[in-house]
Amino acid sequence: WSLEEAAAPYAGTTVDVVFLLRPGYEAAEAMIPEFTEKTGIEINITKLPYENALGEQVRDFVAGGDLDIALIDLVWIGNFAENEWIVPIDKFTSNPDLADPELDIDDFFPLVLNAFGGWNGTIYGLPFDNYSGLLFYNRCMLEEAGFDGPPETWDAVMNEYGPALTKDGKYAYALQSKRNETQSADSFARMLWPFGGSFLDENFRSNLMSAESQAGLKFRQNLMQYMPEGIVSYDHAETVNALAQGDVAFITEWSAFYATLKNPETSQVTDCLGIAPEPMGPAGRKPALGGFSLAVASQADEDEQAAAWLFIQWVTSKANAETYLRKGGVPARQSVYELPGIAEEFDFVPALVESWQDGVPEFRPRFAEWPEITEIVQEWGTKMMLGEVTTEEGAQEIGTRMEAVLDQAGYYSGEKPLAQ
Amino acid sequence: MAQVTLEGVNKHYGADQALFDISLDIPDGAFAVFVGPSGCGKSTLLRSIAGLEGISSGRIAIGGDDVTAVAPSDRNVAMVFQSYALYPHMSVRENMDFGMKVNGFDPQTRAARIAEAARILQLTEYLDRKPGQLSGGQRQRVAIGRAIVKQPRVFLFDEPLSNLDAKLRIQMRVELETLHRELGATMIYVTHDQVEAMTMADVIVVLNGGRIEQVGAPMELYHRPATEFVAGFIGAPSMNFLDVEPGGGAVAYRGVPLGTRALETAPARAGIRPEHVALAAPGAGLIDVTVRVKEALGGESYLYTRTEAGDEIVVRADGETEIAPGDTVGLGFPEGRLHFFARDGARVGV
Amino acid sequence: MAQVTLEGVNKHYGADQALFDISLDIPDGAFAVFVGPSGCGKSTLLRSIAGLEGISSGRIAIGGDDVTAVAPSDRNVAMVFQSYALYPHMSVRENMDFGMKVNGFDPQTRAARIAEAARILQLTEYLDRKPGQLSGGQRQRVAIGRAIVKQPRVFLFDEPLSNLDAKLRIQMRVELETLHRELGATMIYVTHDQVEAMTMADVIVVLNGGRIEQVGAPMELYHRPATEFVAGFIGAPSMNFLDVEPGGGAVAYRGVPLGTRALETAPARAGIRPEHVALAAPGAGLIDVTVRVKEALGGESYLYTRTEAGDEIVVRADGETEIAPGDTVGLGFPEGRLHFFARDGARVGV
Amino acid sequence: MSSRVPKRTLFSFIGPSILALALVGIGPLIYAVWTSLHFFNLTKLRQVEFIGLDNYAHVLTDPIFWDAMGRTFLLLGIALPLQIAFGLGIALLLHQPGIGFLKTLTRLALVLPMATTYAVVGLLGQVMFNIKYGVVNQLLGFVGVDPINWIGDPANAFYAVVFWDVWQWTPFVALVLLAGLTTVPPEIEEAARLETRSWWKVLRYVQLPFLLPGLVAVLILRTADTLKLFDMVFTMTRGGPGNATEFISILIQRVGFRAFDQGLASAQAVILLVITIVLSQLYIRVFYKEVR
Amino acid sequence: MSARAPGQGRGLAVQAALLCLILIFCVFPFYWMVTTSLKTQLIALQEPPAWIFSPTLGNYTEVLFEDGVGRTLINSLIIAVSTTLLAVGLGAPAAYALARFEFRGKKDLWFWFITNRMVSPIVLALPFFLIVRHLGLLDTHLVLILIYLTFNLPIVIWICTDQFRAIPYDLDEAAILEGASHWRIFRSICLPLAMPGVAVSAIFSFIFSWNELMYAIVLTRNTAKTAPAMAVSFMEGYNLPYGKIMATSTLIVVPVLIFALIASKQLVRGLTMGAVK
Ligand SMILES: Nc1ncnc2c1ncn2[C@@H]1O[C@H](COP(=O)(O)OP(=O)(O)OP(=O)(O)O)[C@@H](O)[C@H]1O
Ligand SMILES: Nc1ncnc2c1ncn2[C@@H]1O[C@H](COP(=O)(O)OP(=O)(O)OP(=O)(O)O)[C@@H](O)[C@H]1O
Ligand SMILES: [Mg+2]
Ligand SMILES: [Mg+2]
Repeated sequence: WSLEEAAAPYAGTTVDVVFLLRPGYEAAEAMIPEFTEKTGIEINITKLPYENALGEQVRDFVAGGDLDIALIDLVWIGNFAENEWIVPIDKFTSNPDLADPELDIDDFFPLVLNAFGGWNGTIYGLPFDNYSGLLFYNRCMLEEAGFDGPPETWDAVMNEYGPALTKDGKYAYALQSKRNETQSADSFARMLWPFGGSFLDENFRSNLMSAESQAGLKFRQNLMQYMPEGIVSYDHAETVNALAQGDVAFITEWSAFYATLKNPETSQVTDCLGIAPEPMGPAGRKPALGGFSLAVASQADEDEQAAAWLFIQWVTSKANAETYLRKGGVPARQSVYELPGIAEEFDFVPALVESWQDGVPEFRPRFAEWPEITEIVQEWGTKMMLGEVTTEEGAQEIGTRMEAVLDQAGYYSGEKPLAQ
Repeated sequence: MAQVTLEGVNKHYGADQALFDISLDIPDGAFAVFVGPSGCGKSTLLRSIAGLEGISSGRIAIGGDDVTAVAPSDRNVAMVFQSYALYPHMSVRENMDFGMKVNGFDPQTRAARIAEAARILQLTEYLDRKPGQLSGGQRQRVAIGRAIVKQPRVFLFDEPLSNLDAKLRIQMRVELETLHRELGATMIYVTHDQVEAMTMADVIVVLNGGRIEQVGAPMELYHRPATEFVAGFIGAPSMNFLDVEPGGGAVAYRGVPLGTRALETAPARAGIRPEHVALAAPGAGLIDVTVRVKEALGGESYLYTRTEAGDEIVVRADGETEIAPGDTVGLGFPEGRLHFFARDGARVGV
Repeated sequence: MAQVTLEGVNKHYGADQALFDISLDIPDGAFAVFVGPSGCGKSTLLRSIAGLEGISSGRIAIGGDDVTAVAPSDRNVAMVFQSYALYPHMSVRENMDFGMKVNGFDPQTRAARIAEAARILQLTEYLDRKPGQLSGGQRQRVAIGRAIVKQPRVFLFDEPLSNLDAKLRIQMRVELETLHRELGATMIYVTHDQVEAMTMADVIVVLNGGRIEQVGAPMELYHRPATEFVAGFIGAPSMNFLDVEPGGGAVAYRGVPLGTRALETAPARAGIRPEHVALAAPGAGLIDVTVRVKEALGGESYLYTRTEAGDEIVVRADGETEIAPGDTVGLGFPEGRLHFFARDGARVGV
Repeated sequence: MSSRVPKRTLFSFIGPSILALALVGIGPLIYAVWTSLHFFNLTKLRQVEFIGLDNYAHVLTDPIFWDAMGRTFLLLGIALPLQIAFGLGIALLLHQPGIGFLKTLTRLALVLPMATTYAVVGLLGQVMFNIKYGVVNQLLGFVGVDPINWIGDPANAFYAVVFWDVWQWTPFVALVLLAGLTTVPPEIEEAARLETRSWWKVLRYVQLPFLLPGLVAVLILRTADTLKLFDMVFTMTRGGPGNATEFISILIQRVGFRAFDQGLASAQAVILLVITIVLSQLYIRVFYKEVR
Repeated sequence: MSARAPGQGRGLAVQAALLCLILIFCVFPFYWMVTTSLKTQLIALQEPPAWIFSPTLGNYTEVLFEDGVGRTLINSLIIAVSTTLLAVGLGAPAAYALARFEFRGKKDLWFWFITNRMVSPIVLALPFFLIVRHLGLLDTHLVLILIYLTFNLPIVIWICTDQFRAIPYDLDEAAILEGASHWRIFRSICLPLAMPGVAVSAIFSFIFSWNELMYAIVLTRNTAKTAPAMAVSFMEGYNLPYGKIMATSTLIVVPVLIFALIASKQLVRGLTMGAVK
């Protein structure tokens, strides 16, 4: 089997795909000429901001458009899969003409493959652009305050690091909480899980009123005293910048911001930058989990599907993982991180690898209803933080509205399996 | 052939009626002047002939063709608007050129006609100005120029010279008369100027309150006004009127017999023009009057006098007359100069 | 006290100059009339006094106060615009009311003044119409009404009666004179009408090409015009001019001596008004002329005659004269009636 | 003031516009009305069904919708008067004779706010109103005002939106009114200037009647546009914090494109359209009847 | 006016002051945008904000040469210019008809035109998308041009109708008598006189189509992608390269300014100068 041979029937086919404007995609883009040269398959990229990527793809699939590959954020997978807009990979892995013998599906971090590419036990997509929440910290500030390392637990953040580092207009910590996906994914969920809370219980009823969930939310509320004013208007940019400017001592952010924080053009703290896994809560580490997979779109015709698969398989392959990493992407291949020197060269690797060992795929539920639910969480989550409602009132509201959405979707009537 | 004929034209503005049953025949090549008090319907009539104003009933024909329903642009008339209606964004030249251009005249003709009109109207040095940079009289001349370059069958002028000074006015008058002769076009002219009306008109149409009072040649109107209104309207200063009653075999003013002729119908009022009243020494005339005001115009003077009964009589005197306000003078009314009118205003007698 | 004083006023429009060094003193309560050919700067001068037009240099004072930099509204002047400038969205009543309303007059006064003005101007029945529904003359009267209800110190009238018929015009003239007397306000009046100028003015200002030609009482201008321009401009039809040269002990026209007086400076032109030319039988006058055109105005006629040398002389004749075009008549020039002008236009002799 | 003309002439003038708008405008609108009568969720297209006026009933009884509506009208009620007041002032200032160069410059500058992409204005808002690195707080600091949490505090965020709306759209009002002022014949203004110095009276009695058409235009267009206001808020606050800036269009977008419930969103939009039309008619009745 | 109008001495100073204030108010955010575009991310987000810094053109080179903003600018230009021409070309005659002709249903027609402006694009976007996709016109200039007509035509029609109405009807009458057709009058007399209104509506039309985002995002992808869509596409949610966004925005504003510069000459003229008494 060789790529060239496998691709020979599809030379000249054009594969349409949506890319985001992020480092991982630039890395892939840089690799594409090589693929095209080998296969004669053209990759036609539409670059979209994250904000528009979902709407654009949904519209395209609804209208039976041109897209041959779906780019799937982990929270979209349920939606895409249930609408059968994407094709399970076994259609291709079972086809010897297309399946690369070296595919080695088990080399992907299982958590990542499962969360990004899998839905309800079926694998649809291969992890492509992968993130984990990490703790980025300003080593110099910490040392100055007498700490010899980053906080290991959220409890330490609250009781030791917080009070010690919040002074002179500087703050210990900043938690991006703007009212958009940031609020639900980065702020709300981040404090829910480590304290043992969750969005839903096993019956798909709201679990936000549980003692654990409430503990997490109250903790967040409490911790705001060590965060800059107006934290509810902080998006990633503001938070990363706060660390980059030396205004806060540490932040919990996506691994992807490593580049920003390491770049002297965008950061003043390159020399002091430290990276660690997110702090642990009573329930363990449970870091934020995010990322994208690529899956073959079912609306594509057979040739396009085959070509699309070949591309997905190639770009996420074990063989290309190092190139991808070096060009700025974050592959989800375990093998690449075991290569000698990689851990030293890329500071974030150890923390990342550790984060991907232990996490919850349903960090944010991944079913089709998430888009509706995240809107509810965003609204009431910020209201909570602003003190407009108590954590109980807010949780109650979110719970009621969330259940209404789920009810309408047919989970309670048994029409739908309780998958998230 | 551009005879203009109106038959029973009525015009309403909502509830108001501006024209009442106007029937009129202006022969081809004639110079007709519309006169009448402000608001009597002169502009409305002119605009109706141009087709700019739809008429409520009646019929209008130009050159024998019924144009009542014909579009204004197809009537081949040119009009000078009372409001000028110049195109503010076009220079004087372009203003004049526009009509010819849209009618596809060739450039030479256009240039020649504009040059000629500008010369006549003394606008040559203003050809490149915009209307906003012109004085009132200059604008008015541009409006005239726009009409004459078109050389239409019928010209409609709405007070075209009202903003010009006396000297220019006379020049323009002569130019328009020349134009009239040369082009042989029918011209209909609205004016408030007595001199213009009298000197230019072949026929004067006197309008009053939307109705025609009299149609006739200037001298006819002057000498034999058909109604008291016309008598008072034609001639400046206007005719003096005195209430009269039968007496002394003829008619008498407050007991003083005026003339000797008896009239079929007993007249209610006698009229005599200021220029026809004879001045005499006190007691030497028919009646004595006191001079209240004297208006000296240079070449002549007007005496505003009052009779004992309190009636006002205006008398034209010589420019050098020695008579002064406060003097008493005698007045004579030469019999041939008297006009008589019945109570309803109609002329009485010959 | 509303004496109007101008000192060295110049006004430029870009490269063009509309007013040249105008200095003028109009006494309090005077009735000044500006006359001059179209485009000579009358409106510009009026607008400068009103403050609507900034002047390029010079000084304007009203009632002794320098108002050169004072806003128009603070000059307490009222103006009747040549273009009327009525507020199109306001009824006639509101148009007149506006000035009083914004200046805080009480409602009774306002209503009373409007009623009075409407009566004078014969607008009572049009009070509730909008300007768009009025005839040209009616609009002009509204513009006058707007000025008079304000009872300002100084009135500025820009050809206020040009769109009115002769009869109404005379009535209006009298009304304005009455108003002038009653209010004692200073009035400045632009007109093209000789009669208006002669009869209404205390002082006439003759403008020509942006410059003052002469300032004086009407009769002074008529009898002793300072320049040939004034002589030709005042009086209608205008003065006849003949080229003359020294001869026969005095001055001579083509060898025919005119008068007997010798003049200090040798004049280049002689002038005589149509009304002063004496008609005589052929051969009985100074020169013989041929009548080309006769304009009969009723009360008088004008004869357009031509000398043998081809000069035109206009002669006023009786309204009933028998002389007809083509006739030859003799003309006499009474010596006291002759005006003489030097080559540069200045008056020569007494 | 107007005339009857042959149908052919009339149609040659007006037909192309009618055709263009009918072709481009009506189809999608009908489609939207159709969806509003259905359960129509983009991600659940298999469940599309006709549900009559259910969506409408849902919208009309939904407090969130009315909250957003109320907020939108509050914005309108604050921003529009400010825009009209400032816009009118600017238009009058530019209409006055005076320093020509400065006026030309200002006229050009007026275009800047409008010309700035609306979404970028929101981002600019984030930069300038940021509590930390925002220049607004810095400037306020110069005059001794403590840093204000503009975007993070619900009350302030609303006013930040008001500020930008006023900044961006006052020039629009100013230009429309300036065009209106050019329709006032100069000599009429002069006549009024002879009577009074007060610019207010000239404005009120002489210029206003000429401005009314423009003002009504501004009222209607600004109302419609405020009800549609989306880009700027979306990029600046995204409706937050809390729902302090969740205006009606943000809500509709959320329902239609985030939650993908096009049926509900269409119903909301149709109701919005009806409200806009009713309001516009009201404006016309109240202010425009004389002119028209 | 060559000489100052009287009573303006002090007024002039006040006017100058006010104009400067307006100028600053309008320009300051723009100024901040431009300077931000010349800053690196680090300086852009520095506290306190930097007024003096060493500017870099890096953002510009990046957006122009790497991200292809130039191409999107050209797309925007094609779309905005075409829309404006079309809107004015269709709208001005319609406005003239509404102002000058008498016909049944005039008011309703006028209102219907205006109503088009009121429809929220958020909801029309999807129907449009489906229809356009069906016609295979997705990602073409034509589609945006046509759709932008729906909200620009009403503006043009509105503003121009009022302008035409303000032109004295006498002028039309004079031209009718000269034998000019209605189209000729429209073109030679009324259109030039209505220029202030036409210019304003053209500026608006240009700006509205130039800055439109919702339809641009939904209906274009690559070929016809517009500059604003490009500008916001930098805000990918996880990172906000302010410098690049502001650089693109600055590039977006420049053509509008040029257009406005051309059009704004027309903004000032009095309509009826010397036309009628
Ligand atoms: N805005 C302007 N720009 C340039 N020239 C102008 C302007 N306004 C007037 N003029 C010129 O200034 C001169 C004087 O104009 P003005 O209106 O004062 O004349 P006028 O004496 O009132 O004439 P008329 O009797 O015809 O009304 C004219 O030659 C005119 O062309
Ligand atoms: N649009 C209109 N609506 C109502 N009445 C009108 C309208 N236009 C004119 N009128 C009235 O019709 C009558 C005749 O007007 P017209 O303009 O014909 O008068 P005119 O004889 O030209 O007067 P002037 O000599 O003052 O110009 C006037 O009484 C006028 O008020
Ligand atoms: Mg008239
Ligand atoms: Mg004048």
